[in-house]
Amino acid sequence: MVPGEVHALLGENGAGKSTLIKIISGVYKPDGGEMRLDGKLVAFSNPREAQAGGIATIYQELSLYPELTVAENIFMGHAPRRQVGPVKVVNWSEMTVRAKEILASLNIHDLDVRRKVGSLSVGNRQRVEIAKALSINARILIMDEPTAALTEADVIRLFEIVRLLRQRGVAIIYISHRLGEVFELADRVTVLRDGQYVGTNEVKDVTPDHLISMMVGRTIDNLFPKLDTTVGAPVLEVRNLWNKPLCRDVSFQVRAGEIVGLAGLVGSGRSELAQTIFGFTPAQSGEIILNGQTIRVRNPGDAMKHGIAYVPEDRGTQGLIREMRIRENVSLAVLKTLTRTGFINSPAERDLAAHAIEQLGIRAYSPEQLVSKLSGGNQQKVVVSKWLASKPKVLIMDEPTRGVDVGAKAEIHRLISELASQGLAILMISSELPEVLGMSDRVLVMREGRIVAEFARKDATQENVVSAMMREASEPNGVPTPQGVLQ
Amino acid sequence: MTATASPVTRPPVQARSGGFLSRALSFLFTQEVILFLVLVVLIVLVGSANPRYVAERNFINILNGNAYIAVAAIGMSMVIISRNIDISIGSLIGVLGTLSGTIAINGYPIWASWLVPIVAGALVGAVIGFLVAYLRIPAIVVTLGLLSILKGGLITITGGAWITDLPSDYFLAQMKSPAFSFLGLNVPEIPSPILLMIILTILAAIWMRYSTTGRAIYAVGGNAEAARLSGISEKRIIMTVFIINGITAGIAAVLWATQLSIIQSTVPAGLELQIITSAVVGGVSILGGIGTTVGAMLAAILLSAINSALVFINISPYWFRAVVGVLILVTVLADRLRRQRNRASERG
Amino acid sequence: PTAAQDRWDGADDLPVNPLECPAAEGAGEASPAEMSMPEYDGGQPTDAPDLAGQPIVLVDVPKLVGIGYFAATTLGQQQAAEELGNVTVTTDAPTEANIDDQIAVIDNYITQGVNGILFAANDPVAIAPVLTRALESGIHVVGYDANSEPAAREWFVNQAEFNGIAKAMIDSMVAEIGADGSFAIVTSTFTTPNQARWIAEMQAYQGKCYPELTWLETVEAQEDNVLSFNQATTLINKYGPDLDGIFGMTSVATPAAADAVAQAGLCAVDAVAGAAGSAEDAVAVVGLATPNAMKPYVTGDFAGCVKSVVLWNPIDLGYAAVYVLRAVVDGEFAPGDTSVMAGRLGELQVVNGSEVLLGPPFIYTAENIDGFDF
Amino acid sequence: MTTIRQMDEQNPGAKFRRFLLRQEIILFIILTIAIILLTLGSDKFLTVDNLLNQGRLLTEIALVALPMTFIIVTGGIDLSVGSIMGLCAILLGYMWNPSGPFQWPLELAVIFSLVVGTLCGVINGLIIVRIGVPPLITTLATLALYRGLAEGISQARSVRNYPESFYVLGQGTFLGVPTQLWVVLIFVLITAIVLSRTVFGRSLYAIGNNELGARFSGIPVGVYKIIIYGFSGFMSGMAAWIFVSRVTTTRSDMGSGLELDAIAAVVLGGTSIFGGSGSIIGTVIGFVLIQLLKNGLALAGVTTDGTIVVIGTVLIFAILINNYIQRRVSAGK
Ligand SMILES: Nc1ncnc2c1ncn2[C@@H]1O[C@H](COP(=O)(O)OP(=O)(O)OP(=O)(O)O)[C@@H](O)[C@H]1O
Ligand SMILES: Nc1ncnc2c1ncn2[C@@H]1O[C@H](COP(=O)(O)OP(=O)(O)OP(=O)(O)O)[C@@H](O)[C@H]1O
Ligand SMILES: [Mg+2]
Ligand SMILES: [Mg+2]
Repeated sequence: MVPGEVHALLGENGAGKSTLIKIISGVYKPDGGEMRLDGKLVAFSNPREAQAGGIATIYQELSLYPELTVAENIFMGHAPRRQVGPVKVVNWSEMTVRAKEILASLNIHDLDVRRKVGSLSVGNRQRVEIAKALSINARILIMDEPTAALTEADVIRLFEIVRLLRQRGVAIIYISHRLGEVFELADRVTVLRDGQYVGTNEVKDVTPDHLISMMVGRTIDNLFPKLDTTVGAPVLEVRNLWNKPLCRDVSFQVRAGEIVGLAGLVGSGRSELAQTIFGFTPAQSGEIILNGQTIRVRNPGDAMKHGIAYVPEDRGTQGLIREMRIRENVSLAVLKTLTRTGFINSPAERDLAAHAIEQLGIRAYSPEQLVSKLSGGNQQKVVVSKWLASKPKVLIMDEPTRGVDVGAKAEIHRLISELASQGLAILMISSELPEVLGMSDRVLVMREGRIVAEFARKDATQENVVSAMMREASEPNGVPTPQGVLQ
Repeated sequence: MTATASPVTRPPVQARSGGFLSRALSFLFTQEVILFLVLVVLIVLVGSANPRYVAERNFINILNGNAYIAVAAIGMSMVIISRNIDISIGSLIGVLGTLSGTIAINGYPIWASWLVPIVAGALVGAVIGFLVAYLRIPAIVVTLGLLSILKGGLITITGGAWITDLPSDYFLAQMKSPAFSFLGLNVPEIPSPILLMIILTILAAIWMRYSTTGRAIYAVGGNAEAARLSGISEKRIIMTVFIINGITAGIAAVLWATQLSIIQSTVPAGLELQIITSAVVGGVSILGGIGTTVGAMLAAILLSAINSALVFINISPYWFRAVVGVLILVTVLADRLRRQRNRASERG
Repeated sequence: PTAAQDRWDGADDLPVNPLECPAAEGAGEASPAEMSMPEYDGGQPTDAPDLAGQPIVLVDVPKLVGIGYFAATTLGQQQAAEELGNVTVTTDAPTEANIDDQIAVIDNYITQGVNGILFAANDPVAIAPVLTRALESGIHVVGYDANSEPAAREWFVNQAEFNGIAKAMIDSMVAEIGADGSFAIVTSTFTTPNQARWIAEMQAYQGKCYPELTWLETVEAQEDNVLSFNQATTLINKYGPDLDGIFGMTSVATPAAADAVAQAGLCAVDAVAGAAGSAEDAVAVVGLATPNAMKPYVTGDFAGCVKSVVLWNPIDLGYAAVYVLRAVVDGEFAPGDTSVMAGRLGELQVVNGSEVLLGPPFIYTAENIDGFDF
Repeated sequence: MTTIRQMDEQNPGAKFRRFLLRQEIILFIILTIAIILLTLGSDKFLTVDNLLNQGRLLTEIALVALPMTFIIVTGGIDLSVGSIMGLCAILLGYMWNPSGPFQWPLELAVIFSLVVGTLCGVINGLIIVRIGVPPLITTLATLALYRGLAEGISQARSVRNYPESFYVLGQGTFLGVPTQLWVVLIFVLITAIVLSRTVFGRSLYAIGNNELGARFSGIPVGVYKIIIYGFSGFMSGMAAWIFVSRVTTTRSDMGSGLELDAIAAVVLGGTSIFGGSGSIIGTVIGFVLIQLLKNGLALAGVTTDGTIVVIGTVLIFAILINNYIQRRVSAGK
């Protein structure tokens, strides 16, 4: 690594990228080998030493304190201090000011540094995570999939920051599954496979296909294998759905065999909408209609009974029971169908899990493996397979490929297409615009809790969608109507 | 304002979201302020029913007689904030109090009988901390075991013999301190338990808010994994927290032992529940990461004031505990509703 | 009595039998109960081995271990065992006065196979099944301090009859606060049988002899001295000058109540360096307690705070219990007998069918208290 | 990857080793060692009579420890069990009391007290689920409340002189085994099967590991929690019924301290206090071990205070050993 370099680290899910950076930043101890910083041999036995050595890390799994404020989260462990008599005490006012400065340098002005992190959306938490790493004044900044939870606009901002840091001479290790980002940002790229070093190249010397074959050992011809399907009758229809604050008078429909993409900025209310339909946060008013019949959805159980499945956006806290086995996770949503008079049918459960592992190519040595021991991408595959097992009529997927490597991504995309062609109605929420554009038959755009635009596949261009996402809310109907009183 | 608030108000930086008014309002409804208001309401109501309740002496007595619980609740709230618990604390106080008395009647200097229990408490705390932090046994398990060990061990060793004939200068808790007279204030002499309680609470509150270790306790309780990644040594923090808890237990034990001319060398029954209840009613979240020592102290005072008030307003003692249970429940529910309201307003 | 219940006096609702008032003394002492001596109503062990004159192993299960009172009864038992030479006694009991645990302790000793069990029951009825089991296993059972249902044991060594204690308590209180004073009570818990009985008898005796006494209220304080202190302090603050006396119903509550009075500066005599209030405000403390715990308030630093402490001698109580059990084993004491020899205590009378009476309660005062050490 | 998997399945030695190192097996070994030592300590210990008699004494703790396992598996705790037991005992006597205000038939009084016990548990559950108060705080408050109700209702009066037939449950035998031991056995079987084999049991583990994830999987988390707290209340009522039948009287202080004994049994049985793992078998070993220690040590001449010191030490060391071995096992994987 040289100062001012952006060095990308690539590899499939489970290739060992996160593990490598955790070794570098002192979380794990290496079994052997050596590490040099400024030519000097170093060995960090804990993260504090690494931080003192100027290495700041943004980990893949968010690591924040939900009950503490944004400012405290940013400065935990190295709060600005002030001398009072003989002792040094935490300087709260400076902390607030500096937190604001850091956020401002990231062009973030809408985040109150005294809010509790627990009340923030995933996207905002990711921003806090970045600010936290920047607060260390690092010489080496390691970012493990920082953009996985970000929307385009945030990604652009983040890139600006990265470039800024590069100019300041900070060396950056950048992990991402989005190849585009690598080509846009990185100077050099290293590929890992199964924990082994495969090779390092100058970015200008390689092509995406070349990188993919280095990572996967083969080439992938189509990342968005969209099948043409015949779109049938409406399966899911939503009318005037209200669930304040982030679901305002939403109406749309999804037809059999159709993939509807839902785009929007962070916090535009897409997840909220999905969770309302799924009954996690039941609607305050409005109708959910399934196959022509109005249904009542008061909790996820109701939704599942009617054949609605939801792949949540945060696999760690929402999608998986990480301390349980793959088998137990895959069957969790369909246990009722796997029972004989209330008892779990173990052979059927094992078959289901084995099938899931095979179908999605989950890298695990056995269905009995704990999910927490899988790499991030493989965990994501487990969530997807869990909901596929429920054989839904409507599948809502919230960021289905977050943190998934290209190979698996193509896999999941192909699966989505296949499911649609089998007549499933799919609502896909994604912050990755190419994914939305590449996979959807129709694109809906959400902003501030409302659906503000709808594009057919042929009209859905990057510019159209982005401008609908970003447009200032200036229409007269931006004022909430008293429709909330309805019901 | 967040639950990490402490008596020291934060710098008044104007917030982008939420006006000054809502901020002021949310400060008004921190757990500490609520507890204080409940206390005031209680005093006014009971005082108007029976004016002797508000007599200065009664109040001093209530505080004096229960200060040891409040002192122990300081350490306990730190333990709970770090997402641990100590259910052996009642037994520990019994053992340390007996230790203190034993030292005093065996001709050692009085200061030793006050100091040794505190040091011994710190040592026991270190042992608990070691078992929890390094051998990774959950704190509830360690202290459940320790509770039995201390309780049984105390009786095995003392045979239940009371300690009497204590030297007359031993009774720390009965001494009054002219602490404020040098400030030229016309404050009556304050009994030392109350003074200690106030000083320790303030010190702890400041330490929890302004020291990096104090902040790290919140971090470890809030998200231990994240704390580790921020370079905070979880093990060291857990050790620290239990050692402090041992120290406050030692101080509480000395206050407990020096209150009366007899030391009953047994474990005060149910004391651990009183202390834990004080901490949680004081707003310390059992899930870690939230709470203040001031709240814990206020809750300890409130609970003892309630106990005394029930006698004053002639509630049948047969129904005492039911009333106390309802009151705890009401306090906790009120706190819950407040938090839900706050969350709703944060979202809206 | 319903009126009493309104004051939450902590009394039980069994029949009472108040003694004669002091004025009528002389005629009263020959208790009429003795005339119509009821039949023996205790139980008998089944197939108890004949161990007359042989060494026996006894276990003593008091209500709890860890309080001075039962440390004293244990001491008495050891003295008796030493004198007799052929008795071994071990004391074992729960660390809290808890009937569940007490049953388990006794149960284990039945299995272990001791020759005799001495007990002080936490609950007279709940303990009966396990004691019956002991009798059925051929183990001799003798109670002291706190009785069980008669059929579940052979004899009960009664430290002093309930009405006797009640009389001594009320008389001592009246001597200090006059026949028209008002008092409150600090007891352990309302469910403790002995205390409830005493309070009931006190009530009956007061109603009969001193109707002008005002009965304020009874508070619970477990067997915890700090809690007792706090409760006594609360009473003092609540009633102010309206409170003339406090009864301590346990050996824990009485010294704590005395401490509360002393720390409030309400001792009757100004032996306490000028701290005593006027006689008007003073609060008298009368109660059941061991002498050592009360010396500071009777003759020590706070001399005069407490004038009279009512108690039998718990050492003698434990001592007598062991002698009674030995006599039963040796066949020297059987149903129908009217007295039993108990070593240095001499001959003890049988009352109420199957109870051995230790004697009248003893009242410790400044004159005699220093002669006792327990 | 496939190679590891095959190796794993084909190597019976490894499989056996894993079986040996399972939590319950280790506990069982500890129990066996304890039994051997206690047998050496007293020849009265390992006799059928003594062991059956111990079965009688452990009934109440066993009955509340079973639902406590469910609750702790979900990451909760129930401190109010002892107080519910006290309240149920009092109600049983109070409603039946032939000289009391109600004078109900005994059967009705028993059913009523069981219903109230269940209701107390359901109230705990409702406060926890609907209002979101953490279980520890909720049950700390109801610990005081339910005990207070028991004291208030009883006014310190006890009820005794039940008909002889009532004592069968607490003092009788069936097929030579104490009646209540059969009750324990039945509930052990039911709870063990429910926890390990059913959807309900699996869901409890899921809730304990990740409640949010469980909710997103469509598990009716709130309903399940209310059910288990209700069940806990019901079992406290059962314990009260059996206890009253055993000791033939009611007192408002019955069952005080029961919660810590039950929790100790569950925790000793290897159930993680943080939720997500544990088993009924473990809990059974836990309460059996505690009871046998109490009994065996007493028979060997150790007094009660010494015994509780030993039990506290065993608790810490059992968990320590288990933790150590489990960590080695998972590191070896
Ligand atoms: N806590 C753990 N314990 C044991 N093995 C683990 C653990 N975490 C990950 N692994 C294994 O280590 C390997 C490397 O995982 P790692 O998380 O480094 O992958 P990654 O390259 O970051 O993948 P992704 O792109 O999915 O994040 C994987 O095979 C995974 O199963
Ligand atoms: N501007 C905001 N101010 C306050 N809270 C917000 C804001 N935006 C989002 N939130 C919170 O974040 C949560 C996440 O919103 P939601 O997940 O529905 O949005 P999203 O479009 O899916 O965005 P994301 O990409 O972050 O998931 C909401 O429930 C809301 O509480
Ligand atoms: Mg990774
Ligand atoms: Mg979202």
